[in-house]
Amino acid sequence: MRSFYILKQAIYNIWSARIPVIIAIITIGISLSVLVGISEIAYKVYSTVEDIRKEFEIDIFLKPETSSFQREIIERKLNNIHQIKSYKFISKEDAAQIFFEEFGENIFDILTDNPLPSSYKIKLYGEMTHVEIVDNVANRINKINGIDEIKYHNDLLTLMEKYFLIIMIIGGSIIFVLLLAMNIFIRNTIKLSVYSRRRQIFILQLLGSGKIFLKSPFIIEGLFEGLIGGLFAATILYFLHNIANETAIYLFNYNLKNVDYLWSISIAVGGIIGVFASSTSVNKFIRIFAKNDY
Amino acid sequence: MRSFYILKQAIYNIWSARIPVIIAIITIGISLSVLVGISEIAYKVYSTVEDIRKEFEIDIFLKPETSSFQREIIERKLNNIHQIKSYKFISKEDAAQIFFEEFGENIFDILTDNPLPSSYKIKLYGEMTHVEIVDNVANRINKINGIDEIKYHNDLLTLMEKYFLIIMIIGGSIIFVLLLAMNIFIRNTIKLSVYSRRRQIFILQLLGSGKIFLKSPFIIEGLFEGLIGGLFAATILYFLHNIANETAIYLFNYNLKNVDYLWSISIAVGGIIGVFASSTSVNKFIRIFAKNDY
Amino acid sequence: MIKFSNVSVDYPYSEGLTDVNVEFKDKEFTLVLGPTGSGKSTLLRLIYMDIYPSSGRVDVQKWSSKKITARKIKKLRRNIGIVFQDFRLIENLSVFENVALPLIINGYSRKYIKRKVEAILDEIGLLDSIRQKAGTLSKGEEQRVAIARAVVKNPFVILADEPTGNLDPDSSITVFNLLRKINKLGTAVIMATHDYLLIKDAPNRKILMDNGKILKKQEIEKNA
Amino acid sequence: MIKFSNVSVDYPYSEGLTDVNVEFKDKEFTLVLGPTGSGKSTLLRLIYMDIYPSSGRVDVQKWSSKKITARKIKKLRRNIGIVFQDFRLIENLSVFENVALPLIINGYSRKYIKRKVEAILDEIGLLDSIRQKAGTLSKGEEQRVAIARAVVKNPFVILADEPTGNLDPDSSITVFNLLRKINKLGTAVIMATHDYLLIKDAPNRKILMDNGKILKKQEIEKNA
Ligand SMILES: Nc1ncnc2c1ncn2[C@@H]1O[C@H](COP(=O)(O)OP(=O)(O)OP(=O)(O)O)[C@@H](O)[C@H]1O
Ligand SMILES: Nc1ncnc2c1ncn2[C@@H]1O[C@H](COP(=O)(O)OP(=O)(O)OP(=O)(O)O)[C@@H](O)[C@H]1O
Ligand SMILES: [Mg+2]
Ligand SMILES: [Mg+2]
Repeated sequence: MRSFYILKQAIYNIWSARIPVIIAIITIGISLSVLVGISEIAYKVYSTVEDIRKEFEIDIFLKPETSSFQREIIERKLNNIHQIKSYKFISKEDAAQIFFEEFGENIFDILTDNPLPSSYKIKLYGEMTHVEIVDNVANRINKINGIDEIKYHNDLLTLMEKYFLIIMIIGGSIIFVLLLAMNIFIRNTIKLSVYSRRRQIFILQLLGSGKIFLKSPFIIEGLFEGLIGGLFAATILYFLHNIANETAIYLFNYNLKNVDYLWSISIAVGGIIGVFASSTSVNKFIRIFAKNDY
Repeated sequence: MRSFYILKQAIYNIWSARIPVIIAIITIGISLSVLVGISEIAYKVYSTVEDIRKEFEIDIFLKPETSSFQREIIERKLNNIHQIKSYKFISKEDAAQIFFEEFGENIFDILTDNPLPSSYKIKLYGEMTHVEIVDNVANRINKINGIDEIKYHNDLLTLMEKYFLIIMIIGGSIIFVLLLAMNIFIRNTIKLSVYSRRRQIFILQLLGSGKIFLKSPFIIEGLFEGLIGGLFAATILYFLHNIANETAIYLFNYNLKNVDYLWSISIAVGGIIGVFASSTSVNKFIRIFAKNDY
Repeated sequence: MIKFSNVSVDYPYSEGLTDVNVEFKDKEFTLVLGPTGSGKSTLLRLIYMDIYPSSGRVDVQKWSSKKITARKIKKLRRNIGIVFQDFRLIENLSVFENVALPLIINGYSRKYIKRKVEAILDEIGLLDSIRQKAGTLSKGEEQRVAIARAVVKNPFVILADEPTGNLDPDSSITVFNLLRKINKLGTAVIMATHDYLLIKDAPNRKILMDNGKILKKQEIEKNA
Repeated sequence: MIKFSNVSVDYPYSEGLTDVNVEFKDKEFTLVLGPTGSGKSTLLRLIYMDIYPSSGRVDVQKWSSKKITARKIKKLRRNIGIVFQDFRLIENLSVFENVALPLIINGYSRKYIKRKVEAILDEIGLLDSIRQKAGTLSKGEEQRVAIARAVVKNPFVILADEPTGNLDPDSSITVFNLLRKINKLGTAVIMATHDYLLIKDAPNRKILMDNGKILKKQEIEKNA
């Protein structure tokens, strides 16, 4: 009977305050969609940058006449540079194979001799891919005997370093402000909804009802608002993603990845926030009501 | 006594509901800062594009041997092209002067003869600066005798046409959504604040109080929240602008213009919205309460 | 003059009012008696146009339930003093402010309000509590504040719904005498009550209600 | 057993309670009398720990005001039936739900609740209104619902604060008899009232309060 009453009361609360509830849902939906949307964009930017970092390589081309003994010395020296995570030897033949795979032409068809040098592909530890460190490493490599040429895309790194931090700071602060704002919005809505039923809460306390009994209808209400708000957010995001995708196709002929997981994320985050915001605000009010005689 | 009571009541309302009031102010402040900030950016983009449009020019270079009689014919034909707003003749001497001003070298120091052609600078009507129209005009001009070369930055126009609409649509829809959201947030806050005082409103109605008497405290409260929220928004914008400015200086060595007028705009918009939202929500509730016996 | 013509009020679970015809003359003191749920409050609520008749009409002075507007209800209520059965004080206002409210609404001067409110609170024995918040009063005190609020504005009629339900016998007599005094000065009073002891010997007109109807003289005698 | 030991309650504008010593035995029926504002409701509120004494202590069964916790207050209140002076029904719930609430809180089964609530509503004459929203009841009906809510859960004590203030004499007698019947079955009753007519001939223990103090026997006789 107790849980039946709680459920009934929750449904009644939601129904009798449909306008504020709808407002709360819209509030949650809009905030959540902005939040999840921006987080998604920030994550995309971040992971793209990380991908670039992870795949950052220094190519060292060896002089044509390098012997396998010299290579051993080179490798020993490479081992001594602790910023280097791994290196991979690419022989003249491997290089020809790669060339063939990339350009579809057999280099031996054109030339009698394989003109490609043997080389090392060097990967650094992720945290070492910064312009200055890379330059430093390159300098040290350059001093090794038998090395003909070093190639790496430092311009890309420079660009990333110049903008990445700024983008992350701006994105981060937007997310932070939105999290704060959304939390305030939801708690605000639920608080005032609890507040408007303070008389009822007060009476129930006088009848000796426990906290769970008092709080459950509001928590259910919060959960409901959060879930529906999340669903609403997911719908908004779905449309935004479609628009963004079509724009991307139109502009860059690039098809964005599927983001179906945003549905579950939005709804889950909405539900969690709904429960969290409602239970904490009810708590607060119960304590306040207990002090005054309403 | 009446206005004294109203004021006292408004102050009391604000004080006794300080937490929701502070929440409302923060809500208004954040929404307003985002709204005004984005409007400002959109306006900047728009006015930059319009400036570019306004200064869009077609340069027609005349063949060296063009006589003043031929020029008269050319001008008559230009007059016939109704997309053309104005044109300005630039003689060889003018061109040399401009060259001197721009490059600080006297052309006659290097060359004995002035190699610069005389030309026309043509301005089109603002609404005519679209890629296709411009191409069309250029074609018609090209058919005129005595014209050597036509130059205009169609690439810039193409770029603008490709992105401008998209940026404007996205910016516009963000502003629209935010306007909607902010309106909902504010009205929500004020509505629930009115709602929590419904008993008092109902009693005052039973005592025969008029609408002005009922509504004024809430409108004052809304005005207060809007103004302080606007002030808060202006402060946020001030800091954001400073950050943006320093970023701009750092990245492009470009100093953004002063935006002190945002202070007054934010506060004014906040105040207007506060009064508007509160008066309409009170109205609605008064009507609802009148139907039920609270 | 207040006149009910064939007034019925339909309620979903009970009688409400059925075909009531009654008149309250100016300056008259009328006692409305009847068991709980017989429709006394409903009768009074019709007078201040809190509810409208389902059929029939209620005329109060120049206003009629048939064609009154929100703006006119406001005027009507400014001329009626009401003691609600549940008092309806504004809890977070002081006793002074609660009693002053009708005068503030009617736009009186500050000085007049102060004088008037203090006089009535003195008469009703609450001058000591003048700064107390209404929400912290005892029920009997609340009831007396509600009465003070109703009489302070010199209305043409006072509707008192069970104004002594929470009062001890002495206070009840004080209130009843106050209402009679005001009535003598020319204000009509319609008072619903269960306090038969209080009104037993009162010479005033008595109306007996039962089940949404006003009993006729002969019915009363039969019941008694 | 309920015991007040040197209990005082300070209020900003009035006496509250001053140094009250009193005991209410189990299964005893006590009438608390006294003029409005004399501290009757304050006395009752101390028992269900709605307020705490400024000094002294109140002991209710095994619970003491000195060291009770929020969790224990909950348990205490589940064992007390309270008729509040202003009823405190939940307006948007039906009569049934309002009366059922204490049983729901105490975790009874659906069937038991239905049987119990219907029985008590029948006894008190409100079975017809069982589905009506509490907010639309007449004051006398509200009061009876409040009484039903207090007695439905078989508490060890019923605190009835002015339970007949809005009832006609007949209903008042019904309620009073109901309380006496429940008392006979073993429940203590403490009833604050102004209705001297109703209790005139009642054989129960009477406590007279004035100005925050409980008058002694001899004082009463002197006053009378
Ligand atoms: N808004 C409403 N909706 C449904 N029923 C109502 C409503 N208001 C009153 N009633 C019913 O109408 C009947 C008469 O109510 P009313 O308040 O007029 O009685 P009363 O004579 O004032 O009683 P009391 O002495 O208890 O105050 C009651 O049975 C009540 O339940
Ligand atoms: N929370 C409070 N704050 C200040 N004063 C209070 C508070 N509660 C009660 N009082 C005062 O204490 C006194 C006693 O109040 P109480 O409610 O106990 O009286 P009572 O005997 O129940 O009166 P009644 O018969 O009118 O119900 C009153 O004068 C009241 O104004
Ligand atoms: Mg009534
Ligand atoms: Mg009391």
